[in-house]
Amino acid sequence: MSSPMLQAVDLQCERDDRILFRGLDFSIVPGTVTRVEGPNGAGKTTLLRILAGLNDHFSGELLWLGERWQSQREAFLRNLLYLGHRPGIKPLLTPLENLRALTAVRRPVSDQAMKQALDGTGLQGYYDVPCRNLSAGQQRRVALARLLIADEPLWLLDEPFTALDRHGVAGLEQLLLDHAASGGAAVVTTHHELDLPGMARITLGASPAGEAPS
Amino acid sequence: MWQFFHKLGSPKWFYGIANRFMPWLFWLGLALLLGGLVWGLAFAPKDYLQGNSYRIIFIHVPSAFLAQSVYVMMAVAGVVTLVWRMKLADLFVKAAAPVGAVLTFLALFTGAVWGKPTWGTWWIWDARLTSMLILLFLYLGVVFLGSAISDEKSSARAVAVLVLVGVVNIPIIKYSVEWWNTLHQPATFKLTEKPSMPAEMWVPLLLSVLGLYLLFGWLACLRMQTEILIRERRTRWVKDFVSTGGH
Amino acid sequence: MAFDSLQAFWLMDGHGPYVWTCYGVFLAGLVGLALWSRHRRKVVIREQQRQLARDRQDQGESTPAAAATFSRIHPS
Amino acid sequence: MTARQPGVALVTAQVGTASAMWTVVRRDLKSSFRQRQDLLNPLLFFFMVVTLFPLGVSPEVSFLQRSGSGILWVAALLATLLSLDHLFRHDFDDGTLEQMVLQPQPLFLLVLAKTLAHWLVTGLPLILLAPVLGIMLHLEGNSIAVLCLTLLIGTPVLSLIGAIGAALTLGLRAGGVLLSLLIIPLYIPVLIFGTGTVAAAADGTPVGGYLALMAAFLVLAITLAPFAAAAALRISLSNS
Repeated sequence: MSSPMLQAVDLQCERDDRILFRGLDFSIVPGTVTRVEGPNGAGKTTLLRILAGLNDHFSGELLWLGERWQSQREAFLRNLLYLGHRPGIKPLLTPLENLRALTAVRRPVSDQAMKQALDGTGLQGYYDVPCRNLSAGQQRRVALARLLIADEPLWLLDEPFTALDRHGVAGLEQLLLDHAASGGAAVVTTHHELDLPGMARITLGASPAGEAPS
Repeated sequence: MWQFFHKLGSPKWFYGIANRFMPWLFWLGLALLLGGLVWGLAFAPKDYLQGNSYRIIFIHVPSAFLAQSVYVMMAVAGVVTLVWRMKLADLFVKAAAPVGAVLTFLALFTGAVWGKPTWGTWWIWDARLTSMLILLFLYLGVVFLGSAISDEKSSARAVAVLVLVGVVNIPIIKYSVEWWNTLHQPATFKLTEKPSMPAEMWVPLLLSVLGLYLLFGWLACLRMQTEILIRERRTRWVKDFVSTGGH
Repeated sequence: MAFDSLQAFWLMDGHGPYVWTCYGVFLAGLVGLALWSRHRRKVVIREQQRQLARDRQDQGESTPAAAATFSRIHPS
Repeated sequence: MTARQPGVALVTAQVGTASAMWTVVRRDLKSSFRQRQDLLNPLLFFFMVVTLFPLGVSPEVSFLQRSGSGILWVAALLATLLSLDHLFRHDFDDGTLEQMVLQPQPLFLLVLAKTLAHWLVTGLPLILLAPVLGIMLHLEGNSIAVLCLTLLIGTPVLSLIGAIGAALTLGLRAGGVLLSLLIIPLYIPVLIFGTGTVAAAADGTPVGGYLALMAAFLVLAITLAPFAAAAALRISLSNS
């Protein structure tokens, strides 16, 4: 197995006087999809936010390519794509404008490619409709279109399957496999029964000790 | 009678009727307004006190007059909305509010420009101007509330309530402003009240008021049609209407 | 005509700027209002025509999302 | 330890900070102009607050001339305060803020860009409306010009300081009121020098020194406030 992209050493997180997890160790290696699982309130979203660097209420170490994360923040952020529960889609802007604003700060992508990405998620014909007029599933697809043109190797996706229909779920599963096959890594939280070949798991809240059997 | 009332509430029926009346409203209104304005500008005699600046009256008075009566119309429509739930009434409130706001602004602006040569100042805080300014605020409140609530039905009801609250308040505002004005010494500049206006002055004034009324009717119909298209977009007839070109 | 000449009509004994500004703003306001209202109706109709076209397109395909391939795009 | 293995294609390309800032400004302006009402709200509030003074105190020309600049400044300050709640709130709600924090460019510069966009849609219109209100309050031409100049220097300071408060109170339930309580004390120096400059101009004393001092406030705010606001944003996001 190749050396890990992201490594967590002895993570512990406490929230509202409750220990969400402690002694959590895991590695995210290139070419894998990792599913974070656990019951509601187990801290799946919190873990993802900690990994992305959005939440610093934790103790333990996070290593990016074997070095401390804090020391190379910029390189880490450049290689990270995080899609939160609220994925950063402005309701007043159109899908194309949203996509443009989200990608333009990372790398220039042609409008042509962005339209292809929107087509790829089934949004052809909706380029110019303000996102607030789209359904929840369509808004989710706008956010996911970003993944189609992403070149970041590490994806952190919080509930990406929400509001998607059956076709969308199948498409996204295939996309995750493609991403892993091309050497990327994805960490996914989901309520949906996700079982991809070669998928790793991080289980939270199952045992009181919060150990992570995989 | 109820049959007619029911029909009047039908947006589809109104759309057709409006289409028939609108050219008349527009051309007649335009002719009257332009006739009145040209008469007032070029042919009416000069005022012996104010000189030629009084000619602003031919646009100031119609704007101010309409600004106030549009609010009253909106209030009536508001009552109809709340009591009878008639669709067209709340459409009218939404369609008329921006027009009323523009007219109020025009009345204020022309009043200010008129004030400069007459009183020597652009603005004085006298009762009439201040009430007009407050009317503008009320209008803008209606416009903003209408566009802030995205659900069409509740937006219409909320706007109707606000209009009614405003209309109850208008006399109170007017009297309190007048009282405030007498409290602080009354304005030193006062428009001389003339007992009678010669016919060469009030006839063009009447023409332009009538013309502006008709043009307001045209604008209201046009804007109500737009509102109808938005509100009824899921109905069969609007879909048919739109797909056949929308004329 | 209440004025002797066009010149006098334009100047209005020195009150010309006030009077003409007022008439200008008034007419601009009304014309603007009219054009804006017409334009809005046109925009609404056009928007709904597009919406109808999209609905028809969606109905044409068996499932709306069937076209979604979710295949990656590699912009050069 | 091998930092790069053949499997991973790391991203090395980067987008410059200036172009990232420009993207932020453009997106915010576009969003604002789609919701034009939000643009007009502070402006109308400004107008109404000014109207209250002749009604509440006195419509006398001498009084209005004397206190006009103070009235306008207080009203502009309150209008800015009113608009601050929106500065990060929408972005917070739809997740744009998280994406901004995760951009590789320095966060404080992105915050500066957001504040600039905020000033363009709230502060600048106030300055454009101020002369009209100045005339209604019977200010003299010279005073109005100086007033607009002080607003031009002062309102960006209000936006910048306000950004700190907005970032700190983000995600709190009573955020709006708390924001005012936090920020008003910090606004006092700007208010004092803003109105002081206009008063000096009305007395006929030179105002260059006052303006230079206000410009110094602005420079200080531009250099320090974005750092504080960026730090506050991280804290607020960490708690959500």
